[in-house]
Amino acid sequence: MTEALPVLLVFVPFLAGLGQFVLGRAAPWCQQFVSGLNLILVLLLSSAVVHGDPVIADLGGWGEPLAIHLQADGLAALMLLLTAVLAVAVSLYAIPAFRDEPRPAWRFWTLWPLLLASLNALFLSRDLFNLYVTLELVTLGAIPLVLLAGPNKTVDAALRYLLFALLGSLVYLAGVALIYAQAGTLDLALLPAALPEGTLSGPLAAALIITGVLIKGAILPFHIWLPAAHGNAPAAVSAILSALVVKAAIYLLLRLWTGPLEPLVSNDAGQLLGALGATAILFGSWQAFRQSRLKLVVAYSTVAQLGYMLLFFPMAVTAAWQGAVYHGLAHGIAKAALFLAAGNILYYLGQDRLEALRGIDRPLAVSLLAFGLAGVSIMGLPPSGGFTAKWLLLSASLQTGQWWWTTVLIAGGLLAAGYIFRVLRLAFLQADDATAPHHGPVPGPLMAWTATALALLALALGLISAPLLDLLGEMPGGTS
Amino acid sequence: MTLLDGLLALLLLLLAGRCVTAASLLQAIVAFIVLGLLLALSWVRLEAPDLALAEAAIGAGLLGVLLLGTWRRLPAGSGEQETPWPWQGSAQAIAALGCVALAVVLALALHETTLGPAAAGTAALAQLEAAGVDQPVTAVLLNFRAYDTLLEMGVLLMTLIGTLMLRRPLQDGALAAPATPLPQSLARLFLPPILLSGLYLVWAGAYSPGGAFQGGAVLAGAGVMLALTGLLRGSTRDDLPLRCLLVLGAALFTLSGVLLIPLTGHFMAYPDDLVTPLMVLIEFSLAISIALSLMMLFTGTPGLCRTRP
Amino acid sequence: MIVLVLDVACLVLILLLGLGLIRVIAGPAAADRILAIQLSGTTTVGLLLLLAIRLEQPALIHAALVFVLFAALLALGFVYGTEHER
Amino acid sequence: MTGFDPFALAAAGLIAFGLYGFCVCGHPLRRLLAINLVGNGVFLALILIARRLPDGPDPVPHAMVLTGIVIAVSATAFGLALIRRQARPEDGGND
Amino acid sequence: MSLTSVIASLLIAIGTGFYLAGTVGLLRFPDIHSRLHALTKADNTGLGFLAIGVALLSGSLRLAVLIALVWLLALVAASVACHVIARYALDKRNTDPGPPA
Repeated sequence: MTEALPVLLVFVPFLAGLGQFVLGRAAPWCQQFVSGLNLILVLLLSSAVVHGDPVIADLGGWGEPLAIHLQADGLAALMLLLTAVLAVAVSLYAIPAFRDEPRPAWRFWTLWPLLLASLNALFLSRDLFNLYVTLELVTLGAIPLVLLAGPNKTVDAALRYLLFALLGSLVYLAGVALIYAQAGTLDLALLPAALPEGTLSGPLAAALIITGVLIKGAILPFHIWLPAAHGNAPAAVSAILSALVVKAAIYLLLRLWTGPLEPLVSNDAGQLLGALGATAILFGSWQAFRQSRLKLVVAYSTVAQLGYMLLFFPMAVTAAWQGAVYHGLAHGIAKAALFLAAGNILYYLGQDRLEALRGIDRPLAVSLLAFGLAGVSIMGLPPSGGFTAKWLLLSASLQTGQWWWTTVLIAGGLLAAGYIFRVLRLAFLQADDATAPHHGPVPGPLMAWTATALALLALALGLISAPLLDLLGEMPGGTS
Repeated sequence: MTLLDGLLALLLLLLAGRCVTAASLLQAIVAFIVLGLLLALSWVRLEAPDLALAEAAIGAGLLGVLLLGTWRRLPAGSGEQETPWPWQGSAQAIAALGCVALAVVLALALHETTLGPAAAGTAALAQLEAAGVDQPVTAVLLNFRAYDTLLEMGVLLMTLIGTLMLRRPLQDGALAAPATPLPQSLARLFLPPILLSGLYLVWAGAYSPGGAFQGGAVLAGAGVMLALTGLLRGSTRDDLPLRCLLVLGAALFTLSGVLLIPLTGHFMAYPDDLVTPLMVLIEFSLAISIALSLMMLFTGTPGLCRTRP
Repeated sequence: MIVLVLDVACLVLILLLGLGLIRVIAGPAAADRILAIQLSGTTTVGLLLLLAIRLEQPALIHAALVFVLFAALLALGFVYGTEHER
Repeated sequence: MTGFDPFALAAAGLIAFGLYGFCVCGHPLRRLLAINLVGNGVFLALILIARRLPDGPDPVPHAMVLTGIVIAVSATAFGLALIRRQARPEDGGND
Repeated sequence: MSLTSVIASLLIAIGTGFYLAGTVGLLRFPDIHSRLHALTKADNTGLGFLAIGVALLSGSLRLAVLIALVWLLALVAASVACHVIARYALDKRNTDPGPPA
């Protein structure tokens, strides 16, 4: 029975997307059903994973070197859980958000289940080439979603996103080709044993794969496509993109680094990735602090927060592993809450320039609450999930004697506090009557409370970390 | 023949360099198209006639038509080699150096890996009997690694939706029908043989080079020919049958994979006595969806209709 | 003997392909470049026919058929574009 | 192996030229072409890799290439639609 | 060496010769319309001779028919292509860079 779960997780939303496409008009309720079912399936899968071995499905039954396998281990289950929770929230949020626009709504309700299926497929895949296909699926599902905010406004961002994403996946594919040339298989589980040592193509393949994933994941030198795309998309889409789509690339990096690439990469490469992450944290936070539009603040915050997950690579101990993954979870939920709250503000104001935020504390009290609570997790204050994640990373840095990452963690937290409080301060300022602009409708309770629920969940993640870390388990192949 | 290979490789490199450095955009596009032709020839030399077919039809053919069509709609003079930024000279030099280094390392790596194990490939060839088709590539695509192909159909559908979102309102009467009747009448004349050869390629995929993608691309080419000569045009009305055909391949593929689980115990596994008819059915439905998707990626409209004479 | 003839013919054709590239590069008009594509297409078709015999892969004749179709489409696509969008 | 396979050089060269083009070209259509060059280089490399089996070419890389071509072309077609839209944004039609 | 292969070799040689003439013409002729003229030489005649030679060597009727189909289709395709290119060149008389506005 449990073998069917991974298959269902991919194909229930996939078929739902196809059905929605054929239907030709928006049917939001169908998606609520699908995301609910998805959550139930993921919970079943997680309970199966936590009680025993990974759940594996052999597609086509052709056996090991040839067939594609779907596999759910602790890491995959956690990412699936994150996806499922966010899918429920975002699907609910999108009902009112897309209510007034019939045609974009149809596209959203078609693309979103397809993207959900793609994300599930990516987290479940155990095959290097299949991962390439799912990476493409995820980005090519995400880019049309960005366009939903209006093609004229978003075409530049979408084009830049597409160019980088395509380049990234082809660089990744080049690495995959070299790996196949050496190992003769694409199965992640067989690769570590099948890769010969001491070749030139091994490290080259690893470098190509890592570079490709970094481009897809918008890590610092390749981050330039991210703010425009995430900052201009509709709020529900921005939440998906920041919380899940870029994270999928980092997830892949974690998975490959601790799996097939482990014999190929050196400690220096880990330090390099850590340095990239640290630079991303400082640079992204600083940029977030300097932006004048709310959604760009949140988007640059994503650039920064992705950096924390890279701090795993130089340390590579179980505490760092748990910290990085937990940071992915906490950031995913908190960032989705931030984007949904920002979307509410944009919905009300019709724009998101920071000066315009004055005096919105009264009509948008709930959304601002969500923004503030999610901000707590982004800053890494207790008792939030962000705090737990940073605490784990901190202890890993002390454990490995690499104290310099501690300073980065602290500086990143302070900068995050800076840009979150900058927004909140403006929002609670009194509006001067002269500047009171034309306001749109106050977002409905569904829009306000989904954001708040996510923010509360981000806080609660700090309190319920034990079962989740239990599900994740030790670092694969790790000694400590 | 080694000399032939060497010449082909040399020409490939020349054209690639030209494509990157050409002064005008059209030159770059033309270099790219000719590169596609030569690439297809190289693949013939490298024992990959299926892929040569695919590259000729999709990579050089359809993509070339799309590139030229896009070029025509760009404002005059766009895409010229831009005036360099002040720092660009040194940046270019650094990029060039980096890429040369990468090329050397890549070539060495590729050279090094010319001998090695290929467990998956050996397994694929060994199990070919059970796959229901005789052509190894088709067997991998539709059976051994059918999941990849299915997800690829998802990619096709999502890019199609994205392309349709970028559509501008159609202007009636803006159709620039060819000024001469020759292309139209010849297109009418040659539609049946092209359609036939497309269908033949789909059918032949089971035992010789060809398959859903190549055949679908030829069928799409026939459609593009009709659109280019003005016999067929895009319309704003998207209708249910068309949408059904667009998802036909993916839907049939998924459903047959799911519904047969009770019989086989595995997702996307096919029982022995059904495998060949199923493969053919899936191949044809995939080809229809692929042909329509590629065609609509070309017209960029949600619907198609015949032009009234 | 016949293999030699085929090989030499293939070599000559590929050299001619290379020569035709001069027109691709030199232009001068856009139509010249498209003409060069046409010539490359026809040469490739000839090469494919020769290779089909030389490598004993009759399937290459299908490939030649596909090439013919798309070479014509390229010319049509260049001249007419997808005009009806705008 | 006696000498270098010329196609190995060509594959490496295509990838390198493509990356170079992506770095130095500003126009999105040129970047798209450069990306397709990288793709073609990778596909050529995969086909070279497929030739190692003694009995006939390895079908797995061939299937990978076919999948890759279709993905690359559909993504490129989408990119071209974006470029057309970007070049003439004033035509309205926000749907 | 049989008579068929001698004839086939001869035909292939002639076909290649026409290709050579066509390519040289494309390179040397002064204007677009005379270049078109050169191109049709290669297209129709060169490919024709080559096709007959290859068909002789193929030794099977099915393949010979297929090769004939290729040649016929190539004839039509080339004439359509050259026709529209010639009209285009007449209409626009445009020089290289920049697509027509």
